[in-house]
Amino acid sequence: MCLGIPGEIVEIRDDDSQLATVDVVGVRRVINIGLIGREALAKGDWVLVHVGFAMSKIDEAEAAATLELLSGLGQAYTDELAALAESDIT
Amino acid sequence: MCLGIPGEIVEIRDDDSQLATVDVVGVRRVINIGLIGREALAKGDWVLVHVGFAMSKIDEAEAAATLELLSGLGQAYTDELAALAESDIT
Amino acid sequence: MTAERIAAPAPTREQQVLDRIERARRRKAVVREERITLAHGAGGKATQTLVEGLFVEAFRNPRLAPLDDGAILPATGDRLVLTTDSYVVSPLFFPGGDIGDLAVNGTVNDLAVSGARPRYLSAGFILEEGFPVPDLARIVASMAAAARRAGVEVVTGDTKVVQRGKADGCYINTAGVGLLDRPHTYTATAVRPGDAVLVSGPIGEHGVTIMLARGELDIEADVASDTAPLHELVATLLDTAPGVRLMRDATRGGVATILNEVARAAGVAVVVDDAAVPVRPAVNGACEMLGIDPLYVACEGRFVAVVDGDEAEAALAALRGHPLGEGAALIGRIGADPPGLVLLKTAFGGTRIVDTLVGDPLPRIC
Amino acid sequence: MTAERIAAPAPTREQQVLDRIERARRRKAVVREERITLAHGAGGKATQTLVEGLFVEAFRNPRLAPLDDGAILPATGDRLVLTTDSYVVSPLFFPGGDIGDLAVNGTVNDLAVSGARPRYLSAGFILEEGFPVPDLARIVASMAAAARRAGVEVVTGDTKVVQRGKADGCYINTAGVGLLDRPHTYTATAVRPGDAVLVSGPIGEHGVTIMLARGELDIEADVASDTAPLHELVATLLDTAPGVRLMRDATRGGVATILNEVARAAGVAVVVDDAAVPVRPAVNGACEMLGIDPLYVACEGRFVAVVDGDEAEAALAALRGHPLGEGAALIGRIGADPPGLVLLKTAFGGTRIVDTLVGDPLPRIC
Amino acid sequence: MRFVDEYRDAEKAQALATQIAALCEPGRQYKFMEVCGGHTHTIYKHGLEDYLPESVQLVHGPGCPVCVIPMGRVDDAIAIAQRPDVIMTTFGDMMRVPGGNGSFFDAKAAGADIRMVYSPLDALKIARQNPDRRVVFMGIGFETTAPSTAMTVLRAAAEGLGNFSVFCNHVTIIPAIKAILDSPDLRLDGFLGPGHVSTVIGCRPYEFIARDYGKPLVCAGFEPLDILQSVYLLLKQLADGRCEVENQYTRVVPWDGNLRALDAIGRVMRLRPYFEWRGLGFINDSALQMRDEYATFDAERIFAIPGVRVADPKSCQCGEVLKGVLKPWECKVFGTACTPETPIGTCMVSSEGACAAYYNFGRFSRSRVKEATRV
Amino acid sequence: MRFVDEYRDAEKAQALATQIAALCEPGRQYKFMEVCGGHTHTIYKHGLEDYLPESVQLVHGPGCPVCVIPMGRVDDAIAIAQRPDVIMTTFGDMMRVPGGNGSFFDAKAAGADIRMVYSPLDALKIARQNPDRRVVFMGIGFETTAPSTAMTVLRAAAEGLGNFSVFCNHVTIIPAIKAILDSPDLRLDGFLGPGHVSTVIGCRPYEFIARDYGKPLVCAGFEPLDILQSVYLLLKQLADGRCEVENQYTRVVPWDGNLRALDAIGRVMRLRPYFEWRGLGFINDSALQMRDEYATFDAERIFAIPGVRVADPKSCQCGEVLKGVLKPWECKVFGTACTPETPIGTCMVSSEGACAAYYNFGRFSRSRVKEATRV
Ligand code: SF4
Ligand code: SF4
Ligand SMILES: [Mg+2]
Ligand SMILES: [Mg+2]
Ligand SMILES: [Mg+2]
Ligand SMILES: [Mg+2]
Ligand SMILES: [Mg+2]
Ligand SMILES: [Mg+2]
Ligand SMILES: [Mg+2]
Ligand SMILES: [Mg+2]
Ligand SMILES: [Mg+2]
Ligand SMILES: [Mg+2]
Repeated sequence: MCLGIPGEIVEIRDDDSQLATVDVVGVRRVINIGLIGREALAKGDWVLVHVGFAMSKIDEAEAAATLELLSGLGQAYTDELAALAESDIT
Repeated sequence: MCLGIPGEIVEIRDDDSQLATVDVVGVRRVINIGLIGREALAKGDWVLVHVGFAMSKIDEAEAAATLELLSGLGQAYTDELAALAESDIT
Repeated sequence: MTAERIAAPAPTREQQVLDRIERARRRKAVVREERITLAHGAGGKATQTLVEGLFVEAFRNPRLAPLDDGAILPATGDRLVLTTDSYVVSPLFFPGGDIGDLAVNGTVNDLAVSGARPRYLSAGFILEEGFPVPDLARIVASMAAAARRAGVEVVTGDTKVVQRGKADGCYINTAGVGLLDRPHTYTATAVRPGDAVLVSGPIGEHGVTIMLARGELDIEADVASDTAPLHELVATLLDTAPGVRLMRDATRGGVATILNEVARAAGVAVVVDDAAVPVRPAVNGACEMLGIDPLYVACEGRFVAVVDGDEAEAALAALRGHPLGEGAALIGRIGADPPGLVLLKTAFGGTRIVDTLVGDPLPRIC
Repeated sequence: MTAERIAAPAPTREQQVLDRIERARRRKAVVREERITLAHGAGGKATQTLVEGLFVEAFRNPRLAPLDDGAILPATGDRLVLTTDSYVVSPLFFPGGDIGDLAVNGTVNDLAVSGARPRYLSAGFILEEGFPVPDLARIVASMAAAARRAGVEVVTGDTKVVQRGKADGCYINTAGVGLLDRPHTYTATAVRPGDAVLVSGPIGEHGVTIMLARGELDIEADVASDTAPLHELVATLLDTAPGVRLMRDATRGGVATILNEVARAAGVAVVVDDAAVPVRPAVNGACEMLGIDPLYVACEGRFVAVVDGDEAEAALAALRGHPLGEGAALIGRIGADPPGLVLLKTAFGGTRIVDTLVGDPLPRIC
Repeated sequence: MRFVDEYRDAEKAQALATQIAALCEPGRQYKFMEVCGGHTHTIYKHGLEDYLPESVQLVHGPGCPVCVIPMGRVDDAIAIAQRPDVIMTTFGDMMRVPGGNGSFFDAKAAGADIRMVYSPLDALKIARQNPDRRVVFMGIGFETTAPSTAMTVLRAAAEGLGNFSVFCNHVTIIPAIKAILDSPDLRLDGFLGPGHVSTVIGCRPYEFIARDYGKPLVCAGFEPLDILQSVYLLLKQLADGRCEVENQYTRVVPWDGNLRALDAIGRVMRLRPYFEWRGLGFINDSALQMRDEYATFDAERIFAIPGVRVADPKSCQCGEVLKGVLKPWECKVFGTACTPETPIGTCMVSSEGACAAYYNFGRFSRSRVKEATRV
Repeated sequence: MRFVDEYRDAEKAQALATQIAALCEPGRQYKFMEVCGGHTHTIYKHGLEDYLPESVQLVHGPGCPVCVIPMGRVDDAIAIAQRPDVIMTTFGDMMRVPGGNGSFFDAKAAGADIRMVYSPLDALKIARQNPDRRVVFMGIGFETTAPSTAMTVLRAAAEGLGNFSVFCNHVTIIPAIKAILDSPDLRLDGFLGPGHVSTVIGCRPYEFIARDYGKPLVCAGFEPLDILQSVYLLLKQLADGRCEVENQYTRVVPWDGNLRALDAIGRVMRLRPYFEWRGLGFINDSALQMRDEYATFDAERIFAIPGVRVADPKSCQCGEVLKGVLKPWECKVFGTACTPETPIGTCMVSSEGACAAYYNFGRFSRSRVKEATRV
């Protein structure tokens, strides 16, 4: 449930409206950042957007770590494939 | 000004609504007869209708008299024509 | 039994369910909704159901059936006529007809008065969200009946649904294609002094019917729309009177507007004899009551024809010999001067101009 | 000087005034009103002024000029295609186009994908009382420009005006007549297993543009409608690939709906490779944001073609050689089983069904 | 149609025409004013002038209620109509009348909710059906129409209908006739009296015209024979040296009028001290306004109206036409700048307006027509 | 798209699939419930099951906020929407959900003013633009969406916007999971936790699942690799003999959730003592209602709603599907009487509903597809 989409903060309003503009591959929308707080956000940050609100700040380090783990699994798989090829059971 | 059209009373409402139905060559409309009064009207009477109100009862005797007068003028004209023909001035 | 046959795996329970579903999906489309929703115009399943369950069903013909982007039509002869009209009449149903037969007859008539044999129609529906499906079914049925009567086929169509409050129930556009076999071109510039002006029947019945059917005027009268397909009547006329210059169906703006168009286009005077113009008593009564002139009131089953003066009587007889032309009349003549004007010899013996109207004829008090 | 000439009475002062008036009336019609009123649809002077001052002016061509009930068209060849669509787009003006060029291109495209040479259009306007005349002029100008670009003529038309609140500014119906010279009939039932599925360019741009242009979603993106006439691109394709089975312009319902129509009509499986479907990043971004699938989003300048598998590469090259087909792609193949279904090989490597949508794609939160 | 067709008989008209011609003194010009726009309409619609000798000229008077509404009042009405809570109702006749900034039709196109009614009672019905809206009826017309407005207000009051009101623009005919009689540039030989107004006010109010101004008046019906006969009666008075008020329209007009109707007017309305007439300027005691007792039904009091006087366009000569001083075609803008599509003056709007009637029905010269209709 | 495309990589998926297959004990069947409808959507949309061995089965849970709305609440919302003074606003997802007497779409077609919004803030904008109408926002969704509704109410209160209110149908995920765990007919090996709900509530609330019920839970993201990795993590726990709450979706979900969001919910809403869930019946403390302090923004108190409980249709087996007891196609009416065009149950409406997802995306058997996609 709850469609969420990552967007990059490209502008934060300078007033107390708690509004910011996010960019999703060139598509822009003004969203409310009140659930995170202006002070916790900067231009270039990525947030998860749901029904016009930023729900959480995307943790880029964690994202990279997850991907690395996945690549690791992939590496293991590739190694296995290589091992398989080498084993030459035919 | 003030388009008025003769219509025949074909029904008078039995209540105090002051409404009646008039017929103009088969075309019917409910009109208000409050400016004449229900008591002064009967089915078969003709009234002059203006903006949905009966403005006056049409006096059939007077209508006939006017027409007779016009026919009289016509007769005078016909007589004159006849006289002209008889005089044979050619 | 071969080994292969035995090897074919028995369908799983899931596959049995799926097969049952596919069978269900192949069943004839039936519109189950009571009202039109935006989904019916969105191009998806609801649209498909509406088209297959209602339109194709009613208009059934081989050219429509493929439901491709356009209908392919055999074209014999070397000239076509194309015409279009949108129908936005309110109310949609009225004494004598509904928007459905109007949308067929109106376009058939434009083809007919162009001298063409009406053959194919397109139908474009603009429906308002919430429009009752039974009303649509009734309209479509009467289109189909009118098409059969006129010998035309509805070969292609389109349906759009707009938000509630962005239409008035149902608007229909029909475009018509007719085949023009006759060598003549019937056009206003062919009209010349000495020609006769005929009308194919009593005028104003459609317009008065609609005005009264709206109910706002609280006037009741025994009138019904004259909507009818005129192609046969036109053919009868053309077969009899080769000197027909022009025909026009007397729709919006009525007979008066057509005569003005003729006078202007041909640079002639049109002289009409008011006493000769056929108007039914109830139409006359309603017009007197509302202060409007029947000459400007729309018909949907009458046309004006300008014919060679020498053929006027024969033309009139031909029209009167057809059930739809029983009330035809010779209503005037074409003169040279004053060019561009329509003159009316009043029943009273006077003369006046009959000009093009500025707007709709409005009920008036003065 | 003859006696007769001398005897001709000098015109009275009244007659001089009247002559001046007649001259004034013969002047070119100019629409002076700022807004459309009911009078513009009533068939009288205002209608006449609108037709002559705006429509005839913009669409100027000899077949339209007589303003008769129908337009007479020379018909060469022996098969025609007739198609119709109503255009009810909101907003009327949007990045990349407006309802005017849409109404021309859309109908031109239905003719083109039927294999016909688009030639003649009818135009039926339904205008809302109060509609700004400058907006109408702009729409008509862009229709005229689109017609010129597509090589078609608007030869007949109709204008209705409805009460304020009974339309959404301006609706347009166009019907189109095309001449079918090619011997083939392009229809869904011609599709068979082994055929290839092509799309002529990136999808969903029109639909996303309209959704965003409404302003309700507060989303901004650098997208523009793809509205364009496809007849040349289609001709290029047909000249190259005689094995074209079917073409469809991917309007309402998008590519997915067309593929389902094909699968159903031909009783085949359509297998699409998601990764091969061209979608511009901004369209993709907007679709992700709204939770909708670009496969269901309307295009107005793209078509789907099913061609003999052996001709797929040649067909693709032909499309890509034309400016409107630069983004063309081979997106799938026709299979035999499961019949009637569209399957998508996802970019992720999985498989799923792509079914016909029930209604409009709705923005969703979950 | 009974009481109509009999009075459209061409044969009788021919006979009357002969009698009329016989009554005309050779060399003398006669100029009669038909007060009422209804007469103007009949004259043109039936081509009645074809029956009159050149020496008898009919000039068109001020009796078209639409033609005399000043531009400022139209603007006021539109200002009320533009309020989102208001449904404005009026007769079809008013729809095209230009104010300083367009007509009702224009205002409607621009979004105002304006509806045509056939009767003020229809406006009442709309008020009942739309309890959440305020329904205003724009009352126009002379004494013929004022009673129906008054009856409608009485009915609304009896029903306690709080969302109905009247924007009262009813006018009275006598002060207008008097203004014309007092106008210095006038030469008239007599009047065709307004038949339908007279069903309400009777014939007595005209007596001062014969008595004080020495002009005969014949209260005339609206069919073409009525008018021809009335012309005949006027010529007869002149020939006989009489100067009286006569009633040609006896089948409909009682000499004393309609007391119930006068009473209805009197209960709901009272005279305005002054009122502006299009082209004629301000005339004292020439219009009606709502009585204080019916203030809650008076749109003029309920709504803030601009109430600004808008000067007639410079080129407009409606005043001269309304007074019968100019023939319509003598106005400088007639038929060129001022046409029924683009009316400058109100006389070009109503089908009873002298200019519209002439433009729509009479716009060709007599001699050419004789030619044309012979085909 | 960043943070999206990386997690849709087919090569990595293949590698994960191999690892997953390797973790499966031969002969053992695994059944994991994805709590969240978003996961269901991803699974079908990307054809994710093609990467799973036959022995791993994903069952669809109750986490589709649209699917769990009982019919009576839909009827209540429509009753409010049908008032002429009301503009009802809601997410597109709600439009087709059937109540006892049709859906929002049907009510709209029949005349109710119902508008789709992308954000509750858009409803607020509509309220500002229509001061004479009463604008109601139908709030649906789990803890992910409730904070945005709460923030919107706070904003409306700050602006003093008197014509805005919320028809609150927000639900809470934990009681629903507990209800499923307590259901006697269930056999599950673990849970994919709802990633986006967890951005708000964090991962701690799931600890009782591992602790008290002995089922592992992995809080999972919404891209296909997220789900595959989460399945891998679940299998790994089982293989390792662990039973924990793990967070796969660390890039988005903080272990402790979003305190500001929880605070916003707490200020505006409080737990309902009980609430009916479609198919699951009444569950205690499972939904949110407006606090007394915000009574003037509570549509339930402002408008009289029927509040009648409508029994699910007899043939509807949504409850079993929501509990993961039945596969969609095992419901007796699936695909015949119940289709996306004519949904009987709510699971057929939302694109996250298990039945709709299976019908729209998955309606063919695995073996035939292998054939088909080979062309
Ligand atoms: S032509 Fe126009 S401006 Fe002149 S008097 Fe007539 S209505 Fe008035
Ligand atoms: S098929 Fe329909 S009724 Fe059955 S479980 Fe699914 S949604 Fe519910
Ligand atoms: Mg198409
Ligand atoms: Mg036409
Ligand atoms: Mg027509
Ligand atoms: Mg179409
Ligand atoms: Mg026609
Ligand atoms: Mg089409
Ligand atoms: Mg099309
Ligand atoms: Mg037309
Ligand atoms: Mg005349
Ligand atoms: Mg799948």
